Amino acid sequence: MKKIEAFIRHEAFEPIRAELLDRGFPSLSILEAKGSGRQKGIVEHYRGSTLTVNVRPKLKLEVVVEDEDCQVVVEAILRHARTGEIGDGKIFVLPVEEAIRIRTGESGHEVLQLHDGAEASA
Amino acid sequence: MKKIEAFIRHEAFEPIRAELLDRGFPSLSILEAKGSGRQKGIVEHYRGSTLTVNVRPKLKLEVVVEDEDCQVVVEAILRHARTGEIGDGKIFVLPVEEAIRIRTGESGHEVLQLHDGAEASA
Amino acid sequence: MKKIEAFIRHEAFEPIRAELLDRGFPSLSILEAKGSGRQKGIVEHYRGSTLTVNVRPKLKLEVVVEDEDCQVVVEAILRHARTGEIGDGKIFVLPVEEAIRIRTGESGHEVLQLHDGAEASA
Amino acid sequence: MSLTQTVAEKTAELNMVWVAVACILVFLMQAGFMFLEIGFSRQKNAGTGVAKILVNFAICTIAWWAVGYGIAEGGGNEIFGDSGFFFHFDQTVAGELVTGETAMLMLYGLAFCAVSLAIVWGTTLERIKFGAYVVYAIVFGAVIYPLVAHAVWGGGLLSDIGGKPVMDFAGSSVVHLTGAVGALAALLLLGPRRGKYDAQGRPRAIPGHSMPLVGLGVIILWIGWFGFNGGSTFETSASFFGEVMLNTQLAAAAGVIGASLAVYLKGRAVDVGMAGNGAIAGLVGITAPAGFVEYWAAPIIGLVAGVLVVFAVLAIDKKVDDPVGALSAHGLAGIWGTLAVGIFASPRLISEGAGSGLWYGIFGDESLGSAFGQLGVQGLAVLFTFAVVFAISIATFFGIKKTIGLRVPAAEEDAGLDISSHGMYGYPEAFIPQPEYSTGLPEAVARPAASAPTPPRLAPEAG
Amino acid sequence: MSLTQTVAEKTAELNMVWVAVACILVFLMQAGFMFLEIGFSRQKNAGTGVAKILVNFAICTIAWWAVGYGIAEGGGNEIFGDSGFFFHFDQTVAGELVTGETAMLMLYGLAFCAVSLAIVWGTTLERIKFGAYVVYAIVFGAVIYPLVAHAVWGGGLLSDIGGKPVMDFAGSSVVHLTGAVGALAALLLLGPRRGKYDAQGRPRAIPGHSMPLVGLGVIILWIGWFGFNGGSTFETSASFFGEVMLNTQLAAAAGVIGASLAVYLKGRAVDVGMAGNGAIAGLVGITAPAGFVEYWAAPIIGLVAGVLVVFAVLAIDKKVDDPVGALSAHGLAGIWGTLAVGIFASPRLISEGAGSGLWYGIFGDESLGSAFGQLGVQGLAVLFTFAVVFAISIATFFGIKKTIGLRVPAAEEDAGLDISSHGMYGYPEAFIPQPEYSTGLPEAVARPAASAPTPPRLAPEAG
Amino acid sequence: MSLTQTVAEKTAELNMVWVAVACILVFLMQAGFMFLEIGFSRQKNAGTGVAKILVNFAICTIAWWAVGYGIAEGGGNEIFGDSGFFFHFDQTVAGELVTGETAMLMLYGLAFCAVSLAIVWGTTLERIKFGAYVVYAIVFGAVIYPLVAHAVWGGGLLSDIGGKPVMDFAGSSVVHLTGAVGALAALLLLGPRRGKYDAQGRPRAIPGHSMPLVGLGVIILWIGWFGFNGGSTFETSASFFGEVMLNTQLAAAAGVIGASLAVYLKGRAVDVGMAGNGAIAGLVGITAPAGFVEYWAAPIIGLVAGVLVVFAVLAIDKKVDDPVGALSAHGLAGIWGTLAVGIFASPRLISEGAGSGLWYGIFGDESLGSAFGQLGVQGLAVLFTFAVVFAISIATFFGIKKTIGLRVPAAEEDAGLDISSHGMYGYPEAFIPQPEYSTGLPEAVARPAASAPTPPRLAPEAG
Ligand SMILES: Nc1ncnc2c1ncn2[C@@H]1O[C@H](COP(=O)(O)OP(=O)(O)O)[C@@H](O)[C@H]1O
Ligand SMILES: Nc1ncnc2c1ncn2[C@@H]1O[C@H](COP(=O)(O)OP(=O)(O)O)[C@@H](O)[C@H]1O
Ligand SMILES: Nc1ncnc2c1ncn2[C@@H]1O[C@H](COP(=O)(O)OP(=O)(O)O)[C@@H](O)[C@H]1O
Repeated sequence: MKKIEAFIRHEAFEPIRAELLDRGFPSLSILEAKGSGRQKGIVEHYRGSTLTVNVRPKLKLEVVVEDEDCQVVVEAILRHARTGEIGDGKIFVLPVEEAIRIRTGESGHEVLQLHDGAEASA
Repeated sequence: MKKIEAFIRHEAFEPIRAELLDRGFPSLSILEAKGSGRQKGIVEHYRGSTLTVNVRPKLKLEVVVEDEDCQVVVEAILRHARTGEIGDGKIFVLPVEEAIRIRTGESGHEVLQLHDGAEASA
Repeated sequence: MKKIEAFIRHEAFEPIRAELLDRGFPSLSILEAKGSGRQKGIVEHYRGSTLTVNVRPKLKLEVVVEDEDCQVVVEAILRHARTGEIGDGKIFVLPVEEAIRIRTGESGHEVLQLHDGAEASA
Repeated sequence: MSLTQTVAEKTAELNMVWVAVACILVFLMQAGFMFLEIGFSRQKNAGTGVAKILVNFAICTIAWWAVGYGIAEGGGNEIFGDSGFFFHFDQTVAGELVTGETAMLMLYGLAFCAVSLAIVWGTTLERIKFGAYVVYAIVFGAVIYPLVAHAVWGGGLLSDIGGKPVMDFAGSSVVHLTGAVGALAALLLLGPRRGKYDAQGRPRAIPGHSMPLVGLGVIILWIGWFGFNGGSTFETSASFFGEVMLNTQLAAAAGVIGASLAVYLKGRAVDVGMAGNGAIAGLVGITAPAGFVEYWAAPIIGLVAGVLVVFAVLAIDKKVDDPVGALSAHGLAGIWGTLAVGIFASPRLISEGAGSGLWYGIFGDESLGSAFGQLGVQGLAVLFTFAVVFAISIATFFGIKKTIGLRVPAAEEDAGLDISSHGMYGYPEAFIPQPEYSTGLPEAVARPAASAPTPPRLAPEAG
Repeated sequence: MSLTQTVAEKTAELNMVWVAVACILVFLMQAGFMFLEIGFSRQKNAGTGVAKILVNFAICTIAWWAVGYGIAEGGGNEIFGDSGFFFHFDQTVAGELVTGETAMLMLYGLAFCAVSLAIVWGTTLERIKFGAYVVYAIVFGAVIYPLVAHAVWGGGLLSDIGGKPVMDFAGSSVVHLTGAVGALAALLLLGPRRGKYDAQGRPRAIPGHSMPLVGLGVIILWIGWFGFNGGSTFETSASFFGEVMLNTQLAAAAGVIGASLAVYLKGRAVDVGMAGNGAIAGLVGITAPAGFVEYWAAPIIGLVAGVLVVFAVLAIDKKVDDPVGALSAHGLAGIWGTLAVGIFASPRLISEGAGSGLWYGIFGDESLGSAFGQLGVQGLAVLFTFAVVFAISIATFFGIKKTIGLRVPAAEEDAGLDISSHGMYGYPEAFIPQPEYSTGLPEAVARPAASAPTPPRLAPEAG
Repeated sequence: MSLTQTVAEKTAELNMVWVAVACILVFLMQAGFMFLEIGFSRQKNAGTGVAKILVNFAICTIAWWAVGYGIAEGGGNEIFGDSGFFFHFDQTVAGELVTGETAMLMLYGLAFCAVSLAIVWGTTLERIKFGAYVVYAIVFGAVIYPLVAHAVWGGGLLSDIGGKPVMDFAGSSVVHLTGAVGALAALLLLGPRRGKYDAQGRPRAIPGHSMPLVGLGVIILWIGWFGFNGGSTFETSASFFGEVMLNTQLAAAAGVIGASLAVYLKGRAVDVGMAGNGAIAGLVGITAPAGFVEYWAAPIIGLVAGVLVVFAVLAIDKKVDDPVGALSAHGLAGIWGTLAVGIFASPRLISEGAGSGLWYGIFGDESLGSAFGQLGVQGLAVLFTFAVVFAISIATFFGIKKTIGLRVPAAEEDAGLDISSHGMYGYPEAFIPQPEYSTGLPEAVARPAASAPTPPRLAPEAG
């Protein structure tokens, strides 16, 4: 299993979520983050003085999937998060050893997403 | 060493924290997250229009422990976070290669938690 | 590649960021977290009653770097985050399997930071 | 028109201008209660406070216009007035034809009724059903407050007890105690907020979400009180309102000092909410005596009220859950204020037939017997108010409980009243760190979201 | 000085004290609009609302002093007044020498003009360029509002239509409809906020960020209205202001009830913003009739306005993006209020020469013909106001659009007006979960940060 | 009673009704300062602003009642009054028996004193010890403000300088400069907030947390100023208050325009806080001249004040840390306002014995010598106020520093005053992104938490 962590722009999330849902990956999490990279900070103005903010708001997206689904998710993210401008973000892939669904206690990669067929219904 | 990442309901945190503390795992971190999974979003109403919110607030719990303690922590989480309703969340286990206590600079799994005896006192 | 996750005090971030930038590691992310460890919670007072808050606000710093750079980053964190008081935080190192720059789609460790020479310029 | 007549008319108009100013200030107190309560609520219950005040104020207005005013001020017998219903032009109220002046005074009466109603809800925050406001507001505006107001100010039972009138200048008892007793009745049937008491029954602090909003509420109430007390002169003779206003300010100040000091000595912290409660308590305390006592007595009355409120809040919190301290700040301070008249009422200021305060009986030349008699009369007003308001209120809330229900389900309480009763958070953009709420309003009502139909795979039954 | 003269002077001063109180209350309404709009905006646009109100109020003041007051109240012809410009001592306005009284009334007129202007911006939130405020405020304060005010209240065209005057007591049409028409003109040229409509053109809710601030705005406006309507008596005779204020309160209350009920029946939720809109609509509705109708008519007028506003907001939202509901609450309710005079105006209260309301023609002894005539006159006022205000406003906004531009670039809209137009978030410490803004103000302007020079490696060109 | 007598009495009452209205408005300004300061503070210091205002207002009230009023208005000699202490009925103040009117005027005086005190704290935000408020408020309310008020308005030193009185209509100098000088004294002993200056001494912006609250503060202050200036007529003759109010509005408007324009030209952004400071500066500037100048002069005075405040804030920020700009908006604008009287005072409006403004000496027929003389007198008032207030204030703050301490420890400053001085955050639910605070109140005081005893293993000594 893999954990995909992506730092993206806020506005990219909704299309990514919609596509992942469509492709059978409804399960994901987001966290508010701030980051720096090549993107410059911005200069705020207050009562005539300035203030440089070096980190910019980003959304951190976390999706855990089976190894073979990793590529699909990465591609979905790339498709919607890329504007071509500095600040689009990064994707990292980390190994995951175990996954457990709290509601049922079952573990293994079948708990991860819905795409493996049987589960999806009204 | 393992890192246990769990997405749980907010109300589950306090009992989990209390039990982990009791069992000698006082060290943990939480982050505000939002997630989607099987749980439906909710429909908000505003001035006669509706708004579907597709991600629900969750708490992300992070605990790093020695390999052999992993099970204890997972069980504590399962015990308190399970309501049996959709939306209880997931637990993921990731490998950790190194752990360092900033205060002292010492590293290795002895920095992780208190349970290995000697440390605990008033 | 390694992911360095550090739970630090808020006030430590700015010097760490500055040093990492100087040393060619401009890319990093932060998230608001709360944690418990050896540090006690604080007791708040409200209308004559008390309230114990068991988790304290921390900043979670995430930096992904090449294996060989790991040490430099850890040292930078240690240098600025250590006050010697309880509550200084912890550093964890996790393995990372892949890294992709969303803007260009390129992957591999050359996307991580700037320090590998050619990239840095005005 | 003769000059004498003109002067008489202009005098009446000057009086009414003053009452109009006072009336507007008392209306403003609705905002004070709104923010006091919102500030003392968690952020998941911030929006409902707005809707509550608006709807209550509205219903109370119509109930007072249709029925309440008539009962309160429509002459009649010792129990209720019998004219002035559906207040209109060409109507005779208590024997007098309705004029612009009558309208102004009727509106001023409404302002008091609405304040009293607003006090009721202080104990009920964060768990009451919205429908309860609607029902109780009708009963309160049409019957409960009017009965009490009639008894004391409308020529009813308490305006002459063995020759002595109850002295309640602006309503420590009529307005504040009445509200607090309604609050008590509601609280007894509602029970505490979830999580307020632990397994061992020990109280836990549930901090409100915004002290700045509490501060806004307190200062608006404080300012409004100059209309509340100052306007209760109903006229401007000898600029007596100036005396009343000065008493009001002195007591409020002493209330803040008393409460801040008490809470600081207990816990080394100047609790923001308690300082605010101290101001309110001082103001409630001086409400009955404002026009009957000398300046030196005002800070004493306020100081006692301020200290009292701190200990009362702490004591009450051990047993029942009163998030804003309404029982203490309006109830106990209201009782204290009503009795304080019996202690400090100055011979030069008392109503016709009334006895001076005990003080003047003990340290002055006034009759001690008459003073005790007056104190007894003041005590009677407290008992009467308590009995009447409690009886009708508990019956009303019981009826609500048995019919539409008084308290929201636990899941709605956890999620907050904003999302569950109003369909939207009060701060929609806040990252609400709260127990989640599994659904918005009933599915039937929720029209499909505009952005995209909820995909079938996400349905709970899946897998 | 003779006593008669003294009494006359004191009478005039009493009137002016009342107007002064009313004026201050109407000024306070600026805070009401500020918070209504801030609350209905997302938090990334919270600070601009403050700057907007301050700058608008300021410009409007100077424009009114220099030009507007003269056009509105400076006598002159049927179209515009011709004296009183750069209002000063020793000046003759409409044939009378300027006095303290004139100054007071001039200031009161300004308060109305500023309210009308504040209404305009309700439709433009979260996307308009700051410069647009500056330009339009000048035109509005100097020309647009004064023309309308002159027509109805300044002895202009509408003060005598075939012998019948338009009856608009405090400005349902002159103030509120005028503002709403300006708002419509701005909206048509601006278009909706990004994301308001989906690909299929279906509206999406864009919730404002703070219902408590909306509540603050509503209750301040409500309170201010007692000055708005009550002060429009301009004097205190027979305490008639009391009647006006009671009508105002009854309509506001009924407005809340109407809107809350309507929105609850539609969606099982008492929408907080809608309850507030109901109050405003009720108040706007009673603004024209306040001094012309009996008490029983006021709740009817308010109730209709309250229900109307809910359906109007829903209908309008389908096509155009009006974040605060200004078109409904001020526009449609303003029209309704103006026409309601023609329906409910009581024979005992109408202006000289005017016809009673239809009601009295149908159910009473009044001439039905005259009643219809009056209704027609009221309708004419609506049409006239619409035409004049729309024409000048659309021209002005078009001019702005073609020159300095009317709308901010998409990136600035996404990032929020606070950071892009004012250089700083309205809540600088909030973790802003919003699309990022790639830069603050133009580089040239941004001086290097104090803490440390931006290191070269971070530059975008790098790598 | 004769009709003449009745008219005289009613005239007096009408005056007092006007003063009462004004007094309530000036009291409301406490809320204005509260929100201005809260908005300009970081959210970790939001709650303390509430407690501060309540406690200050309270202490100032008691100090004024007991001592201050007597010193200010109790007749006596050129330095201080000597009657009216512990203000009470049957007392003779400055030779007159106390009446309702006296009470009203005494209360109005208190309102001014409380405003002046509120100004002091603007420079001290986010680092001062709560105890300092308590001590200084006593000294200020009992001695400092009363001495200055006595000198100018109480028949003291400055009411006759070689035959010429200082003209300070409502207190540009007496109230605003006094407050600002106290603020300067406090600031000099306190030093800047941690992090305000970098290693090289360059200032860093420390943005306040809520521009909407700043906006609320500004608009409340603006509204309150109509009571501040308008009520300083003390009576209603010739509706002169109307002239004063119009001047006030014109200057405030020009202040906003001046400041907004200046800050926009400097940085392409209409800084929200600066626009607000501009309004305040305009109002402070017109406070002394309000009743002495013609309408045309008011916008000039306001505009200068508005521009001045921007440059002053920028310049002062380089050296000392004044978070709300009190030194600029109240101090420099106060000086400007006091001097502006000497420039623009109109011959028809000046006090008896006073000289007209320079303007009328240069462009008119007035004596240039007398004009210069008056300007000198105005300058003397500035110097006198500065000297007296600074001397006593710095001594008081020095005493505080040496005894209970003036500034909180660094750890408490970092954690915020809310949690460290009041035991609880002002927004308890906010995720406070701030340096952590290792402990709440002293352990000894903190009773064990209700929910669960702190487990021993968590103790710091562990491991
Ligand atoms: N090596 C890294 N470690 C942690 N976070 C990173 C790393 N690189 C990028 N990020 C995150 O991604 C965001 C965008 O990165 P940036 O380098 O500005 O984009 P680009 O890929 O266009 O150069 C940053 O703000 C940061 O949150
Ligand atoms: N594969 C996943 N990757 C990341 N987060 C997940 C994943 N699965 C679940 N989550 C998190 O867990 C929460 C609960 O998951 P959900 O699937 O709704 O619960 P259930 O286990 O009852 O089906 C989600 O809101 C999300 O935050
Ligand atoms: N094992 C762990 N797992 C997750 N988070 C941890 C762990 N240990 C420490 N932390 C984080 O680090 C913070 C500081 O840890 P603490 O143990 O109090 O410091 P110290 O190293 O001084 O003992 C905690 O508040 C928590 O957020």
